Amino acid sequence: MATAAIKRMMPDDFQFVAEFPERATDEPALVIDVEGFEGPLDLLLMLARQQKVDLAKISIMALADQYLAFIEEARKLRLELAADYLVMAAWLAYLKSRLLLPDQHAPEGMSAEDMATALAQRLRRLEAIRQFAEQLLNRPQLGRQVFARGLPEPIAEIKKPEWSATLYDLLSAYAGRRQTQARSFVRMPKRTVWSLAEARAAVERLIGQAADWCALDEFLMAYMVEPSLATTVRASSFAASLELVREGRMEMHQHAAFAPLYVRKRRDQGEAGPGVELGNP
Amino acid sequence: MRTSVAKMRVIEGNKKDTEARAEELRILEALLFAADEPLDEKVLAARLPAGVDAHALLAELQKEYAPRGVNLVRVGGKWSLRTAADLAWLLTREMVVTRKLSRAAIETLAIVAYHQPVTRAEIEDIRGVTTSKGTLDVLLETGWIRLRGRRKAPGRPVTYGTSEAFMSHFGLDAIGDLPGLDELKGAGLIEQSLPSGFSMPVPSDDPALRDDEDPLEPGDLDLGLAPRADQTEE
Amino acid sequence: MRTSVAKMRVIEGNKKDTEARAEELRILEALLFAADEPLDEKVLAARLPAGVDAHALLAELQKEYAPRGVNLVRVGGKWSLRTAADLAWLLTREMVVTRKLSRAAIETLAIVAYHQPVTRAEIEDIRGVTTSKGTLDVLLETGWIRLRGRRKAPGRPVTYGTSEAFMSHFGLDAIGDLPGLDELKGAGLIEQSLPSGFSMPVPSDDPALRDDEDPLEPGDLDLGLAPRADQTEE
Repeated sequence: MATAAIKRMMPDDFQFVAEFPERATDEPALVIDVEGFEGPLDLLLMLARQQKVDLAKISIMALADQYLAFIEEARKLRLELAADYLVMAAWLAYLKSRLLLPDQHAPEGMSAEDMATALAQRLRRLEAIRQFAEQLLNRPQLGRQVFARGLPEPIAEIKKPEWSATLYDLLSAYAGRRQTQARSFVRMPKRTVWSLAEARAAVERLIGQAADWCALDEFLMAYMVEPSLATTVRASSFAASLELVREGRMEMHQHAAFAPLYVRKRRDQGEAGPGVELGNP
Repeated sequence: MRTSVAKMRVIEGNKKDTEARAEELRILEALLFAADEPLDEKVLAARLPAGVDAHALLAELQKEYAPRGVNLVRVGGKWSLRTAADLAWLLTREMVVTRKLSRAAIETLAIVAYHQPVTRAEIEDIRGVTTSKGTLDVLLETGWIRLRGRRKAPGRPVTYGTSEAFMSHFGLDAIGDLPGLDELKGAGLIEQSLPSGFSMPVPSDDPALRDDEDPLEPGDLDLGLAPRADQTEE
Repeated sequence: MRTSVAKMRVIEGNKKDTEARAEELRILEALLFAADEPLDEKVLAARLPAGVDAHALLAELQKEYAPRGVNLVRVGGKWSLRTAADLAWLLTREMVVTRKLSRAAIETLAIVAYHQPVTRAEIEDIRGVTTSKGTLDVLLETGWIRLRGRRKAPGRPVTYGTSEAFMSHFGLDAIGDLPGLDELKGAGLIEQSLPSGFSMPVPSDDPALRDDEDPLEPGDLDLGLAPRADQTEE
């Protein structure tokens, strides 16, 4: 009988009926799954729908009765009710009592009618939001009913360099480089060393043209225009001369220390001996 | 003679105009086809020759595409090409089965959409039931709702609102296009239980915070919006 | 009377055919648009009403899209909608990246400025280091130096000079405005104590070829100025 009472409260067109599985069981407590309701307001809304009137014109008194009856049934069935269902039941019992008694004085400032209206308003709001949630979900949704481009072509970023350099960068780089180069230039001497080979060639040329003794320095003058070259020209040609003398191809002569050196081609092959003569010829 | 030359010039001018128009439409078309998200009118205008009325051009393109299998729609104030809704039957076979949202989540989403900016307590007040943290998390995960700010009220609760992804997913151009919004407004059902000075009867997804909202603090976003580790694979 | 009814039937039939055709095209369009890979003719045919010649329909759709911003193309025997090739530029965004020239490049540039017309060997001689091909390429890319001609010398090396872009970038009115030795010394860029014999040329960028320069040959410019393939990555 209890089951019948609860079933009576849920008309066939109640849309959530489907959510309560029809279980082939004789356990009546499971016919209604209170968990199936989203809280006391949801339950109230379901009950209110049974009144089949505009929620604005709903009888809160009747609704309170139904809710309290429902809770009563549930208790008889020893269903575990969450605390908020009981809180709502207590509140509705209180509201009912105030609606029944003529409101002599409003202790909390809110009349019973106001409270009833507020509850009706809350129910309407929940009803509305549910209705529109459904409408929202019935809209064509992206990826369900409508589809975006399956093969989007992403925009490629092309990096275009913009070079930066200032005139200062330019000048300091140039000055710096030229300066370092100029320095390294001097240190890595353009030190034109007169190589022995050069000197020898020059001396050979000299004795080739000269018929008799001639002063080496005078001849070398031509190569010593650059003062910095004087030492290397003199040293190399002296070394080259010594070598030519040792080979017996030249004679050298100096009348005193630091006096000018004279050279000539060796004439007499027979006159062997030291090619360097000191003293006057 | 003179008139005919003038006439010819006009015709030539028109021809040039038509050609230019066609080229502009081609450009719009190419951009919209290539894009993987709805495009702003500004972004589109920037790619068109200077002085072209992008808005009028888009309207023309929209009209051209209206009878076709692909339509040009406005979502969240931006433009996007989408398959025609009536061809859903054709394409749903290919659709990726997305997780169905729970009733609680759908209701919560609707409340956020119609009542934004809204706090969790306000959502609970409307639903008459406590909202589990999980429900809001699931919605944040879909990317359809977002944390907006904090209500200037005791406890400084976080306010929720819908995102651009929400608009794009449900094909809404503006929040005012929500179904039944006018009905809700008319019935006075949209008002929130706000301090009287703050009553704002119309939902708004304007990113600008309302007077009764404070900005989020740096940590807030980490809590709610950061993708969870197990989500990146999806 | 009978004939007219028959005629009407034919017209209606045609109309129905046209409508059916349009619907088939819509279906193709939507399928191709939403697909995330090029589609096979077989796959497409399977989605069309039985008996429809998918191949002919595709050809028709291809023709329809041919003048538009998006074209229907065949890739690997399958069909796909793609942005028209001539609109590829739309799908690129140029980002200006400011880059600093390397020290080698700045030195080389300065040497070209002061010593132009100058060959690579001469630049190397002045810098005392080998100049990589890349350095000159970067400078050519900046547009600040240009190939002038070829030196009348063994190997006929290319001569480099500065361009107008160089002048405008560095705010020079004439190349002669580049500071000379005394000015550089005055600015503290060169120390007073320099080996004697240190000299700086008086720069000149007269476009007229010098006596020791030959004009460039047609191929020279291609070789030097075309951006190298591996360069865009830099």
